[in-house]
Formats: sequence, structure tokens, C-alpha cells
Amino acid sequence: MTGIYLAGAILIVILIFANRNKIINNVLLILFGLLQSVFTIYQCSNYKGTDLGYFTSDSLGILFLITLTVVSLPALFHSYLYINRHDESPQSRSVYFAAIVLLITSISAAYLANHIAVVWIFTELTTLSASALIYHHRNKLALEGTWKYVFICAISITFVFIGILFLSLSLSGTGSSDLSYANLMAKSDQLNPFWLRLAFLFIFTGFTAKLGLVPMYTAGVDAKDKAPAPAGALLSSALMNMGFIGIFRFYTVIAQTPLHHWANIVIFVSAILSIFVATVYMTKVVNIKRMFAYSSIEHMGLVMLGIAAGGIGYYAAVLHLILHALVKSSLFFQFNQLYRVFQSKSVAYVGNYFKYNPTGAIVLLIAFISATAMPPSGLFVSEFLIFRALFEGQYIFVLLLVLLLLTIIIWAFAKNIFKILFTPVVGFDDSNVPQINPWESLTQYALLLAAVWLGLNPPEIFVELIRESVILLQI
Amino acid sequence: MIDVLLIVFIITLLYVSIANRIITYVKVLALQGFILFGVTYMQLQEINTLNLVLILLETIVFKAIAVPLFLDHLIKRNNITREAEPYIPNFLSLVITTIIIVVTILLANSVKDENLDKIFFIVALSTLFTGLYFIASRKKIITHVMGYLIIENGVFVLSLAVGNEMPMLVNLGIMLDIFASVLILGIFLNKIGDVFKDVDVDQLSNLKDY
Amino acid sequence: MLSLVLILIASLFFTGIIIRTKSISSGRKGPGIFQPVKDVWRLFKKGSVYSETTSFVFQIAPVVYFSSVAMAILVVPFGSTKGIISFDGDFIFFAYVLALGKFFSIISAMDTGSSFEGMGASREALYSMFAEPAFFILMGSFALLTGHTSFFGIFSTLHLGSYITYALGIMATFVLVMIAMIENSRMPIDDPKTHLELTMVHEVMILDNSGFDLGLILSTGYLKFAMYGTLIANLYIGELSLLYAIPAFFFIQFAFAVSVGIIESFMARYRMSHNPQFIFALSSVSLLIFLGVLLVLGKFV
Amino acid sequence: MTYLYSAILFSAITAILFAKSTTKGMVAVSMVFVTSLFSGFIAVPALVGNEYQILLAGTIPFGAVSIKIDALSAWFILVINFTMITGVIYGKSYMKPYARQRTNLTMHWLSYILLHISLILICSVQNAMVFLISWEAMALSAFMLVIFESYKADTLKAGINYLIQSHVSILFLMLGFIFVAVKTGSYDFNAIVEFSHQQPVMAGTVLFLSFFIGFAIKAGFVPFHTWLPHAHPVAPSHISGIMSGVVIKIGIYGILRMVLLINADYTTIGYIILFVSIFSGVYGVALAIIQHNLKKLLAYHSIENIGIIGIGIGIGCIGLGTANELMATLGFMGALLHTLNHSLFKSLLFYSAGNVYQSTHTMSIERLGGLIKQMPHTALLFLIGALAICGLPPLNGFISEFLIYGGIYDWLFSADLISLIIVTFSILGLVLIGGLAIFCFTKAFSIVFLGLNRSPSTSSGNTTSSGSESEMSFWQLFPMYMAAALMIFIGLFPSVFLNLLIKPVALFKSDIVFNPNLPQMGTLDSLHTINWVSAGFILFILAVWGIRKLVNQSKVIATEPTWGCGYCLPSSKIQYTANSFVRTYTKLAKPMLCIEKDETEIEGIFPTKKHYDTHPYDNIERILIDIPLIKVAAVREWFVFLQNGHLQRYILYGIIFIASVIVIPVLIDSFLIILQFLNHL
Repeated sequence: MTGIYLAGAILIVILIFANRNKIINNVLLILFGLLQSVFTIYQCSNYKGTDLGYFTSDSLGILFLITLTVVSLPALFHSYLYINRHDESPQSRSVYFAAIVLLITSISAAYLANHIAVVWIFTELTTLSASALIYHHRNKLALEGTWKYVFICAISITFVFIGILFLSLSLSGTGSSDLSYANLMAKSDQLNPFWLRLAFLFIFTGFTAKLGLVPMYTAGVDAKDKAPAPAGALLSSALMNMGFIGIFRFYTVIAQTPLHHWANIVIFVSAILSIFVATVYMTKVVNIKRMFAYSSIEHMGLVMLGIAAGGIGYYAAVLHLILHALVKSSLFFQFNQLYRVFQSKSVAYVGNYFKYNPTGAIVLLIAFISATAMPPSGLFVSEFLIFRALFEGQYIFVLLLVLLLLTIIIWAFAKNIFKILFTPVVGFDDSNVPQINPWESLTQYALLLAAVWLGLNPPEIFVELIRESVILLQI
Repeated sequence: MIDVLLIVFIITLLYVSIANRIITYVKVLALQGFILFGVTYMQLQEINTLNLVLILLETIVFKAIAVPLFLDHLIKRNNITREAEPYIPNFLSLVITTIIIVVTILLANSVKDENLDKIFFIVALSTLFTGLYFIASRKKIITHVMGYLIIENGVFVLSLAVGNEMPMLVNLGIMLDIFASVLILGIFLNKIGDVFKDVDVDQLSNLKDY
Repeated sequence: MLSLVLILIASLFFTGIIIRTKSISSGRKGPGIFQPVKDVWRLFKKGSVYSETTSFVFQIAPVVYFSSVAMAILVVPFGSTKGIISFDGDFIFFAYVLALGKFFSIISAMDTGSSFEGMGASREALYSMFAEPAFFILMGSFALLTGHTSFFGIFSTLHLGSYITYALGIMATFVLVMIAMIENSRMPIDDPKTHLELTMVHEVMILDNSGFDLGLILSTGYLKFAMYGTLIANLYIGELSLLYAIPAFFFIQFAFAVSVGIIESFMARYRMSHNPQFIFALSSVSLLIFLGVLLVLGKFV
Repeated sequence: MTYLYSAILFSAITAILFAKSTTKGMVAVSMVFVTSLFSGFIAVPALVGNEYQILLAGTIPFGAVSIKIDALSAWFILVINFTMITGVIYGKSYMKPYARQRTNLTMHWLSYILLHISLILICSVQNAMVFLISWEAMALSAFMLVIFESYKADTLKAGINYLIQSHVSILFLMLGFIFVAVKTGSYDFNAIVEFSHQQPVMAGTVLFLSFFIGFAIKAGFVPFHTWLPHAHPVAPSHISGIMSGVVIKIGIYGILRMVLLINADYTTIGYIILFVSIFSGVYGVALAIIQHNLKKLLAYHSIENIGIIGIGIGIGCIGLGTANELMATLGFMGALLHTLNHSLFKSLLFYSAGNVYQSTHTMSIERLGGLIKQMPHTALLFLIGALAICGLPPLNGFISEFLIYGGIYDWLFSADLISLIIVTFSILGLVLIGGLAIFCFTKAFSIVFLGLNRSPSTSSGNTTSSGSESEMSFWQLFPMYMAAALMIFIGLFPSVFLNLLIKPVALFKSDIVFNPNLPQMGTLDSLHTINWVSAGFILFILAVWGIRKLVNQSKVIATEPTWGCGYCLPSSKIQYTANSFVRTYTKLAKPMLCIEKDETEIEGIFPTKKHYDTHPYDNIERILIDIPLIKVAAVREWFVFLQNGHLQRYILYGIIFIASVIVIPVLIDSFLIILQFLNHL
């Protein structure tokens, strides 16, 4: 099935790219949507099955795959609206759609890959497709964003590759040369620690570019800023999850070795620095999209804290990723409507949104509550569990520091969001404000409610899957 | 013999760090391509011939000939000035490169692993860091591209070290090579060259948060 | 009951004695002892003038003021005989009821919208606020000393038998006298006979009252004096039998009145800006009393 | 029953969503009534002793959720219900002028209902997670209510300030619950009891402190009060009334609940609470006096009253700690009763302030005056509220303060030297609070309602000023009279409420073995005396009043201008102002306060128009909020270079990260080796 999926997806990509006809494009899009959903359902059905030898549908993969599909269908829908509204040239339209389809495909493949090299290949593909999306507007800034993103990602990919080489070196002592995670787990006790150390360091550093952590988070911010909002939604939700999978699967291997503690320290450093950076810029930026991007960085920092803290933290981290994906994508979708009202990305020129589009404003409000993990939202549960994990691991000072930083972040976030929602902008003439169709916000409500529901009252199976996905770490 | 070639490889790094003119970098890249060709030929004895041929072709055609020519073409097309315009005086960068090499040697010295001959490791790591340093210290974007290519070569050397056990990794390296170079150079050729003539990085630093 | 009667009697001549003392000490003959009462009676018979600025507050205030003091008097015991009302913590009630009266007199002064009466009002409010802690701590220390929290309990069991308790008694008397001076706004806090409104405290507050209301206010003043006199007296007549107690009571009232008169004729009023310090000093004195009590009870070990 | 309720709730919400803006208020009123009925239906039996308890299945992250309404919860629920009802009735008419802002009103009434429900939930749930959730729901809905006039910049600013600080409070609560959950693995409140029994007392105290800070922020104890004086004034008046009537009381509930649950060293806790409370009380009232914004003044008085309640709790805790039953009883009774009282008179005062605002459109008391002529009802109600908040008999404030005094004086007899000193300070504090409160409210009442109107519109001396001021509608006055009536009732028949309070207080004393041979004061019995004493007092006043009437009938009653000491042209300009009223005090209290003056000297023979403003500031706020924010900004500025748009730097970060991860451990190791070497020398 995976084969069919990949083949079909590639075919669709090529077809979209090839033809310039609007109708056919949309049809193909719908086809892909169907394909994606069918594929997801199939993967759920053959749980723990392996296709083509390299794709295993394990619980983590399935969880993220479902999240991706749930996010990507609205993403396609919103992209459709977006493209139509900007009456693009057929060429740029087809490039855009082809790229987004390719992005989704490669991300899903990367989720399921059970071999570190395969993950790596699909990571490269995501860079390719993402760069096309970022460059969609074809102006100087977009070009700059693309250039930086591509370059940073290329370097990071190289890092990952070097990491893989070191890994193979550390493996070469054991006589086997199979880099699949299963084998690594099996051989974990014989791996050469020196090479393993370097391997983890490089692989971690490399994947931070996708995951959005210090040190390589930098280009990601520009990318999310420059890409069209629906694409930005994918970049800041599913793509980050992919980066997480890249690190996490290898971390599970490390966790079996004496290097576990060292790896935790590295992750701690990176995570805390990320939250700090997020704090610095959340209080600084006026560009709404960049603000969202930095808040994603903050959340990823929290997630990695959960991983490093261990215990219940693993569970919390995965949960947090999924919920964050839902919430953040809905925020990005909402941004489009916001932009249509005010024609500006800057907080300074945006305000009193409640008056012009109450439905969207309420989305923004709920999304804000969720993104800051205030209690009624689902992320509160995961964040609470992460804090609990930190407490349990006796990282009290880390916890206090993080709480302090988070408070500052919430303050900054609240200031901007409520400015957007309530404070009228001086000299903004609302004569030609477009009437936003409230039904467009439906998907966003759905995503947000899903986030709340999964957080507060998760179904048994969901909890089981998450437990299953971190079972290897419970040592 | 391999060691000799690799040492020459390191010397090229030192040369890059003091070279002034962009065209020199291109030449160095080509030279590195040839060296890699030789190393590959002598190193990868055990893998099957077809794969070996493929790899050799990649090194000789892609690394040694195509990319340098392409770069040359780019330079001419966008008539980029010939000076490299480093931020840091050449002498200093020579020192830094040397330090990098020494440090990598020390690091390699601490490895307790018999089934790897250290020289590969040293060359690879020093190339990697030199390349990174190269990127960080030069002004022109084209030099960034070249720095990246140098890194690629270093990685390729490293992949050769394990090539016999896992030829797949070498292929992956080649793939990365082609992919990244094509992508980056492609963007460079199509867009940046057109949008800004004779780019240096200051024109590409508008996306910032302060 | 007894205390009520006695206080009423005492209030009749108390102010008279003060005035008489002052006039004698200034070499005049002076009016009869019952002159103040006559004045009040005259006022009761007069009609009254109200400022057009005022509201019902101005009308009801004197009534409340009077009744609050009357209520406070009901609480005061006489030596070993209970007051009409007596319960644990009644001195709290005492203080707060007086405060109620004060509240109304202040707002009635503000009700006229005059520029002078506000002055008096703010001073009155501030001074009485500063005076209260002294009273409460005094009572607290007596409560600690005697183990009771009602006027009756305290005074009926208060026994000044040792040097240190004498010292306490004297200090307590001083504090009570001074509180009485403040509450009745006499020297050295306030000069009832001054001629410049700017320097008045209590007098300026009642500038606009006339007729019955003024009478009420004046008579309230007399009652207050007698009431505090009784409190002071109670310090000493605790365990005397009525036979001795009543003469002692009148003697103490008399001495109090005379001393007030003497103070007023031989002392100048403090500068307004000095008053708060002085009043707050009372609290410090009462803290000293508290420490003295601790000494008596041997808590210092 | 639950289904019925949720059905009603759902229909109400839909009704509010789609009704037209005049009827929204009506729906909200009825909804609040229904909620109060349902909750009261459970709470009233619970108050007299038969607890209500159910166990819900809950969800996977929460575990089982137990809902329990014991006497304490019941008391608070009833208090909440009453004030919410008066608030909603008042608010319905208060909101009339805003009828055009439809969506805004919808949000407002929805949040009102949500606030009511979440408050009741907080009082009844026994599960940490659900508690936190309802806690934040309360905070958010309160926030939405506060920022009703969100188009005003400072309203939004104050609202966000409040939101963030309540988030900080929730962080502290979270820490506490995490502490418990880590040690016991359960989120149920019983886990806290279990925790405090198995852990050392020290841990219990630490836990309590964490909770205390969390709740203190909500309750507005100094120094955690800084949100309060901003949030209350900017809100619509009925919301201000509710905020300081019940929302901050939830903090008190939390503290009491934790005292119940945590078995810590009660004496220490008591001392801590006592100190904080005395400080809060004095500080609050000291700042209240210098405020010239009526609502802000009232807000600071909320801090003061929270202080008084806190003193009660502190006394109660010390009573538990020293096994002194009467002291405990008096302390907790006083605290609980004062909670009710304060919710009554403070909401009453805020409503009156609302009336004043609606008729004059200003809150600066320097511009007001003489309103008693136009708004006699409001004036009377404000007067009653003022008397009550000053704790003057025969109103309810006196009763609760009397109880607390009783507690302190009772402590006197069982105390050792150190605690005796503390006793004196508590007495001093309480007395000072009382005195200052009187000072403050004489100022507030007389400047706002008495004298002549000071506002420039009617500078001429005539007493009937601009005329725009007028009394409010019946439905706006009715809830205020409700509150006033209840206040007077408590003042006259306290024993009724004391009997109601027996059960809640008994909860605290349940697991303590009290020392029987302590001197017992009859303070409680004396309250029965106070019943008829206060009644008699009122009768006496009426009697004197009657006499006065009789006497004055036959007399000539003239009306003249105010006696101006010879100057017979009284004008609103020459009146005593609020500023001059407190001038002496301000000079005395200067070191403690911080007032910025903005004045222009008068010069020349015919001086032009001059002005003199004072802006009181809160030193603690400056130290705790403003300066740290500046510091944060400064630190931020050091790091903004990170995202500088230069590709090379970005790559440099990567190099630095890798290099440091490789190098730093090596350095550390070598350092350790050198250290060892040095040690072995």
C-alpha cells in the first residue's frame, strides 16, 4: 500500500506540475486528499505492519500520520481558497499545489520510515518542496527566506548525514551494517560510545532545523513567515513533528545506552535556550506570523524538556506535539482571514478584529488560550504533565526558570493578541473591509475543539497509542 | 598512497584559506574532485563493480568537471568581481584552519577504535569545520556555495571510510551531493543572480527581528 | 444604673467647675457653676437656622452624636456595680459607638460645604483616629492584668497594690485624661475659647449648628467629660464599698475638672502640626503600660 | 436534575446568543437565578450539616472527580449566589446605555454566567485538575467581564495585567498540586490530606505556602495585590462589585480549604497569615485614603478588608495551633462572617459608585459634590455601606470585627511573651485600620455627596447643580436595598448567622484536641446582648429624633447661606476638597506613600488659571511590577542580536553548539582533574 501511495502521490505531483488547467488541478487535489485519507486508514488497519521493508506503521508514526492528515485536509482546502483569491498565474498555482502535495507525501513517508537513512532522504525531499512553497510570492524577501531556508537545511542535512556516518562507524564494531532502528535497538549495548556520542550530537543538531530548536531554528522562522499561511500551518505543525521523529527514534536507541544522561543534558541545554530565544522575540516581534513561529519554538522547547525529564514526560511530549500541531495550524489558517481584513502582518496596523469578524476573533481567542496552555485548553494537560515530569526528575530550578520564561511569553502574547482583538487602529478605514464568510472558520473550530477534547477527555485507544509509542523508553 | 592523497587534500584546504580570487576556489574544488576520484578508486575495493563505476563517474564527472565548470559559468554570467572579500585577513584564517586541523587530529587521537583509519576521520572533520568556517568568514554568497561544496567533499571522504561495509551510505552521500548542489546552485543560477547582481550577504539580511 | 445617675449628676456641674476654675485663676469671679446647663436649656428653647447647603445628614447628625455618647455611658460601670449594659468586650462596643458619633459629627460639618468646617472635620477625624490605639492597648493591658474583657470585670477586679501598679495607675490616668481632652477637644489639643476659626477643631465644626441641635451637641460634650471622669475614677474605686466609693467618685471628678481648668488657664495650645505626634505618643505610653503589666505578671522570664 | 439544569443552561446560552440586546440581560438574570436555586438547593442543607457528595467517573488524565459540598463550600456558595444575584439585577439596568454593542453584550452576559458557574464549581470540586480548570475559567470570564469597555486602552491594559497575575497565581497552585501528585500519585484532594500526614510537617508548611501565595494573588493580599486597584476601577460597576465582592473571596475560600486539608504546623501558618494580613490591612487603607478616584479608593478598601479577614484566619489558625478552642472559633467565625459582610457592603458601595458614574460620568471625587440632593437613595445607601465598612455599630461590619477582636483578646490570656507582642501589634493594626477607614469614608462620603457640586460645569454657588444628575431607576436601586437590608439584619440579629456558622467552623476544629482548661471568655454570649443593645440603640436614636421634632415644631426654622465667617457668598470653589481633607495625613504618611505632584505656582496680581493635581502611586507595585518589567526589557535588548538576518551567523550558531558540546565536557573533566590534583597536594 505504501508503494501505491508513494507512486500515486508522485504521479499526482507530476500531473499537477505538468498541467495548467485549474479544474484538473482541483480534481487532482481532491484525489490526493482521498489518497491521503485512505492511506492513513490503511496504516491504522495494519498496525505494526511493514511495507517495502522500510516503512513500519508503528504507533508513533500512526499518531503523527493521523495528525498530519487531519491538518493537511484543511490545509489543502485553505490553500485552494488562498490560491483562488489571489488569482495566481497557472504556473505558480501548479507549482504551489505540486509542492504542497510533495511536502505532505514526504512527511508521511518520513513518519513511517523505520530506517534512519530513509528518514534522511525524505527530510531532503521536504526541504525541496518547502523551498518551493516559501518562494511562492517570488519577491526579494521571499527569495531571501528561501535561500536561507535551503542553505540552513542543506547544512543541517549534511550534519545528519555525518551523524549517520558516525553511527555506522559505531555500528561497524558489531559486525552488522543494518541501520534500521530495530537493529540499532538490538545492538544498542555493543555500540561504540565515542562514535555514538558524535552521531547523536550531529543528528540532533541537524534535525533541530526542522524541529525548530536552538541552534538551527533560525531559518525556520523566516520560512514560516514567508510561506503562504496554509503552507506555514504545515511547516509549523507536521514538519516539526517530523523533525521530532527524526530525533526521537534515535533518542530511543541512545536511551538504552550509558549515554542516556549525557543526551538528556544536551537536550536540556538546547530546549531551555530555545524557550529563552522564544521569550526574547515574543516580547519583541510585531509581525504576527513570526510571533506564531516563535511560539512554536517555545512549544518545541517544552516538548524536548518533557523528553529530557523522562518519566511521564515522554507521554506528555508526544501528546503536546499532537495538540500543538492542531492548535498552531488553526492559528495559521485564521491568520489568512485576519490578513484579508487588515492587509497587514504587523500588530501595529491590526486591531479591533472583534468588530470586523467575530467568528474569526473567537477562533483567535480560543487559539490563544490553547497556545498559552491556559487550563480549559488541551495543551494545559500536556504542559502540566511536563512540569510534573520536571518536578519528578528533581529539576526544580529548570522548572522555575521555565515557568518564569513562560509567564513573560504569555504576557507578550496576550498583549499582542488582545491588541489585535480589541484595540481600534487609528486611521484604519473600515469602508472596504471584506465580509468574511464565517463558515471558513469551521475547520479551525474543529481543530481547536479536537485539541481540547483530546487533551481533557482522550479516548482509551489514543492514550494507549501514546503509551505504546514511548514504551521503549520506560526502562 | 591513499594517505598521500588525503594529505594533499588537507593542503588544498590550507590553500583555500589563503586564496584571494574566486577562480582559485573553483580550481581547488576541481582538484579535490580528482583527489576524491583517486581515493575512491583505491579505497572501495570490495564493493561491486557497477556501484564502484557509478561512484567513480560521479566523482570525476560531477565533482571534478561539471560543478567547477558550472561555477565558472556562473561567475562569468553574473560577472561577479574576482576578489573573495573575506571578513578576516587571510593570515588569520590560515592560523584558524591550522588550529582546526590540529584539534581534529587531537580528537581523532582520542578515538579507541581499530576498524577505522584515523586519516579519513581527520580529513573529513577538518574539512567540515574548515568549510563551515569558510562560509562564516566570506562575504559573497557564491563563496558560501563553494564552502558548502567543500563540506560535501569532506563528508564524502568520511563516507568512503565506511564505504566498504555500507556502500549504501556512499550512494546516499552522492545523492546528497547532487541534490543539494543542484538545489542550491539552481536557486542561485535562476533567481539570486537575476534579482541582485553581484550579491554579497548584506543584501540578503533583511529578514530579521530587530 | 448607679453609674448612669452619677454621670448625669457629674455632667451637670463638670463644665461649670472648669469655667469657674479658669476665671478664678485669671482673677475674675466668673459665672455660676450651673451656667453651662442654663445655656443648654436656653438653646433648647431657641429656634434654629439651617444652611441651605445642608441635607438631612446635618439634621440627624447631632441626634446620633448625642445618642452614641449616651449609649457609651450605659456601658460604663461604677466601681463594683455593673453598668446598665455589660458584656465581654463591651469596651470595644464603647469605642466603636463613640466612633459612630464622631463619624456623624464629621460628615455633618462637611455637609455645610463651608471652607472652615471641613478643616475642623479633617482634624477631628485624624486626631480621634490616632487616639484610638492608645485606648485599646490600655484596655488590652488591663484585660491582661485582670483576666477580664469587660469594663465591669476589669474595674471590679483591678487592684493597684504594688509600686509598679501605682506607676501603671498614674500612667493610665494620664492616658485617659489626655484621651478625654482629645475627645472633648480641649487644651492642649484644641482651644475652645479661641477666636480664629483657622485654629479651631471642634468649635469650627459646629459653626452652623444652632438651637436644639447646638444644645444637644453641647450637652453631649458635658456628658462625655463626666463619662471619662468616671472611667478615671473607676481606676481607683474598684474595691471600695459604695459608702466610700461615691464620695471618692465625686472627689475625683472634681479634681479632674479643676485640673482641666488649670491646664487650660496655664497652658498654650500645641501647634496643629505637633498634635499628631503628641497624640500618637499616648499610644507609646499605653505600650509602656502594657509592658508594665507584663512585668507584674512576671511574663519576663 | 443535572440534565434539567444543563438543558436550561443550553437554552439560556442560545437565547443570549440570538436575543436582541435588551433581552439578553433578562435572560442572564433568570439564568443566574436558576443557577442560584439549584446550587442553593444543595448548599442550604449542606450548611446545616448534611454534606452533599457525588463521585463522577472523570477522564483518563484526571482520574475520578469527586464533587463535595460541605458546610464551608456551602457558606461560600450562598455568599456567591447572593452577590451574583444583586450584581446581575443591577447590571441589567446598568448596561442599558450600552445596548448598541450587541456582540460585546453577548460576550459580557455569557461570561457572567460562566463566572457564576465556575465560582460554584471551584467551591465544590475535589479534584486538582478540574479545580485548576474551573479556576482559570473563572479568571478568564472575569477578565472578559472586566474588559467590557475594551476600546479604552487602559481598560485593556488593566485587564491583561489581571489576566497575567491570575495566571501566575495558577502557576503557584499548579506547583502545589504537582508536589502532591508527585508524592501521592493522585489528583484528588484527599491526596493532600494523605500527603500532609505521611510527609514531614515542614513539607506540609511549604506546600501550604505555595498554595497560600497562589490564593493570595487572587485574594489581593499585599504584596500580591497590584492587579486589584487597576482591574476594579476600569470594570463596569456591577462587575467591580462582583470582583471585589466574590471573586477575590474565592482566594479566601482556597486558603481556608487548604487549612482544612493540609495538616501543617498551624501556629507557623497562623503567624505568617497574620503578618501578611495586618500589613495588607494597614497598607490597603493607608493608600485608599489618598486615592481621588472613587472606585480605586474602594478597590484599596477591598485589600484592607481582605486583610481583616486574613487576621481572622490567622487568629483561627493560631487557635488551632495552640489548642485554644474559643480563639479558633472566634477567628474563623469572624473571618467567615466578614467574608459575607464585605461581599455585601463592598458590592453595595460599588453599585452606588456606579450610580454616581452614570449620572455624572466621572469618578474623580474632586469633581463631585452635593449629590445627596439629586440622588438621595444612592447617598443613603452609600452612607449605610460606609458605616458598615468602618465597622460601626449597629451594622454588620461591627459584628465580624467584634468577633475578631474577641479572638485577639482571648489569645491575650494564653500567650507567652513573644506572642503577646504580636497580640499588641494585631490590636494596633486592627484599630489603626478601623480609624483610617473612618477617616477615609468620611472623606469619600462627604466630598462626593455633601456640600456643593465641585465640577466646573456648575461653578456658581447655587445648590441645585447642573441637573443632569438624577436618581437611578428602581431596578437599579432594588438590589442595593436588598444588600442594605441584609446588612442591617446581620447587624441587628448576628446570633442567627453565628448559628449558621457553627457547622463550617466545626470543620476546622474537627481533628484538633483542644485544651479545656484555658480561660474562656463569653464573647459569643455577649453577641446575644449586642442583639438587643443595637436594637435599643436605634430605638434610642429614633426617640431623640422624635423629641427633636416635637421641640422644633413650635420653633422658627430659618434657612440661610452657610456661615462663611463674614464672607456671605458661599461658592463651590471655597469648599474643602478631598485633597485638603487628607493633607495632614498625607504629610504624616509621606515616607510610606509615593505621591507625584503636578502644580503650577500662582504669581502676579491677577493670576491666570492654575491647577494642582496629585497622582498617588503604589510603591509596592513599582518595586514588584514596573521595575522588573523594565529589567526584562533591558535583558531582552542584550539578546535581540540573535535573529540578525545574517546567514553566516546562523551557521555559526550550529558550529558553536557542536563545538561547545564537544569541548565543554572535556574542559570540565580537565578542571576536575586539576582540582583533584590540587586536593592531593
